Amino acid sequence: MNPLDDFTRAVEAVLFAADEPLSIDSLRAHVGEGDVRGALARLAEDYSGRGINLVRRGDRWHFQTAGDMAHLLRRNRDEVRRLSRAAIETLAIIAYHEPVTRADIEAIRGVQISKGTLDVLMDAGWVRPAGRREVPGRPLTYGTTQSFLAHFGLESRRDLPGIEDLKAAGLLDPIDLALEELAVEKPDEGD
Amino acid sequence: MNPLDDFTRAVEAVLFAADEPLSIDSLRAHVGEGDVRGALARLAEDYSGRGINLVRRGDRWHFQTAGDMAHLLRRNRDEVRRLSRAAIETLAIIAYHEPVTRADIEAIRGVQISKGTLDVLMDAGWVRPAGRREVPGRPLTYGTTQSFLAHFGLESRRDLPGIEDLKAAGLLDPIDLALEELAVEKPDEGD
Amino acid sequence: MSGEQLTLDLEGWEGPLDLLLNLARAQKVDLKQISILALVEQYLVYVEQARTLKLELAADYLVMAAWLAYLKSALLLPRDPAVEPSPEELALRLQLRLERLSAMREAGARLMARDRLGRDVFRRGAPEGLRRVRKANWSAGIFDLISAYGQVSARTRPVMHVVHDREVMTLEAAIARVAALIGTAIDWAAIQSFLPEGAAGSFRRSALASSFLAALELARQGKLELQQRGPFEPLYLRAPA
Repeated sequence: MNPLDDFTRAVEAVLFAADEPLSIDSLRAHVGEGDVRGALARLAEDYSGRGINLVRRGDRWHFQTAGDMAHLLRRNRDEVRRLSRAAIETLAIIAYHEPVTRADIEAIRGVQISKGTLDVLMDAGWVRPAGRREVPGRPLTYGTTQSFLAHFGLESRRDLPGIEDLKAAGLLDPIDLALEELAVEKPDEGD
Repeated sequence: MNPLDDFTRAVEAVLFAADEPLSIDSLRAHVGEGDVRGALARLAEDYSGRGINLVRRGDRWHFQTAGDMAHLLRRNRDEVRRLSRAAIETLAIIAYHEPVTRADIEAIRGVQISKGTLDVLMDAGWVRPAGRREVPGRPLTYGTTQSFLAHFGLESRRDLPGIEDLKAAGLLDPIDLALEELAVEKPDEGD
Repeated sequence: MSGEQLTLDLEGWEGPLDLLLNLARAQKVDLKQISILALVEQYLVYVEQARTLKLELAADYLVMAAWLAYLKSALLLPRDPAVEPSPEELALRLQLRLERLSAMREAGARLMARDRLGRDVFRRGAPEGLRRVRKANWSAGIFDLISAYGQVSARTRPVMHVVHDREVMTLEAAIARVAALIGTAIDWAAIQSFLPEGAAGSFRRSALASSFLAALELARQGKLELQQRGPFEPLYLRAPA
């Protein structure tokens, strides 16, 4: 790439870091006095024929992926979904106590789990059925998967911090989440 | 800017569009077969000297603004948390000595780790449990993460400032080992 | 006295080692060349000053002071080869610890001074995002996982209530006792005489209450008779005539 003067580099950096298209005035507010138009023209030319282009929309400028590369991306972004509190707690209980039945999980959490919670964890590929327990009713037990370990960067379940470690890390301080939790979580509608 | 082949353009486009650093494998999942490493090398060179640089952090790559543009872009909002002195030292000890146990950290600092110190570092995503040490009690060890490298602009732990000097000076060795070394330097009276 | 340099800012220290390191740095030499004796002296003066100012020193500062005082005398006295480890080794150990803490403190400062992502350097502000290969992309980190477990444990771990072992006499025991004793009582006897010998305090009160209920029950069964002259008067028991 051809060397750039620092003013043009600054315009380039500001456009890149901006979270919305920028007008010439707002660019100038960041980079100070200078030939903003000239810098934009230079950048637009530099980036023509690259994987990303500098484009003008109305009076604002921004970088965008080259049109012919769109098939590699998807326009409406696949949003990363965060696990609900109920799901993360359920996952933690399964990881620490596996194999566990649903009743075990409910006993430890002190709240019923809704049907969708385990579905989400299985959908994510982190939890799997792990056989039935040989007691009356033969309830299904659950355990974690290889991809659970991979996702959380664990070699084995033994790498999970124990209760003493959690206490030392300040993670056992009671937090008033219990009530919140009860209010948020809907009662189980059965399956 | 110099014209690019479509494969390198594709790697460039995907890296720009990504909202997190990408490994070579995940790049390949998007752009298909081809010389991903070669394309990365080409792009890194193209962008050196621009307002944006392609950087490697651990085994992942991303574009970021050039360091000398910091004065134009610096944000002093709450995005970067202020760490306590205890947290900074603890982070340094984990990074330079990893994997380390809590006892190791306390031995170096000469004080107990207060609750919340490790908690803050883990919450920031810079520190993670890194397996147990196979000694009595099997204490949990801690290590740094990919986002630690990304946040502090390190290609790998070898880039930690001064780590080679510290190693050479024996300052990363336990004290008992250092004492033995010193004893060996003296004439040995046989065994 | 070399005390004029001392500023007694105890809030700032993170423990005795931290204080020692700061004192050592005031010697303005490489930690390898540090004079441990001078350092020990400075620390002891510091702690002594804090004491005369009646500042409250945490116990570990005093423990360190005691240890350093021992080290000082060991370094000054003629060497006793039987004492292991030698005072020189102890001094060396202290110096090595200071070097290590100092190295990490500097490393931390250098780390913090780097161009940090989100403060000095930035990723793209508005990335288009990528198509996910996986159907759903659930996000959770190891910290989410273990802190969730911490919270579940903190919330549901049984709280232990310790009930002091109170001595009581149960109603069953009182019935058995009164029933057994009433046969030997020829005449009216006050209820207090049915209580176990030596009963005192809360046990006596418990035994009295239970024996009273036992007497009512046994009277109902026709196994004894009760007599009381008036409210709050002594209560007498005897076997049925």
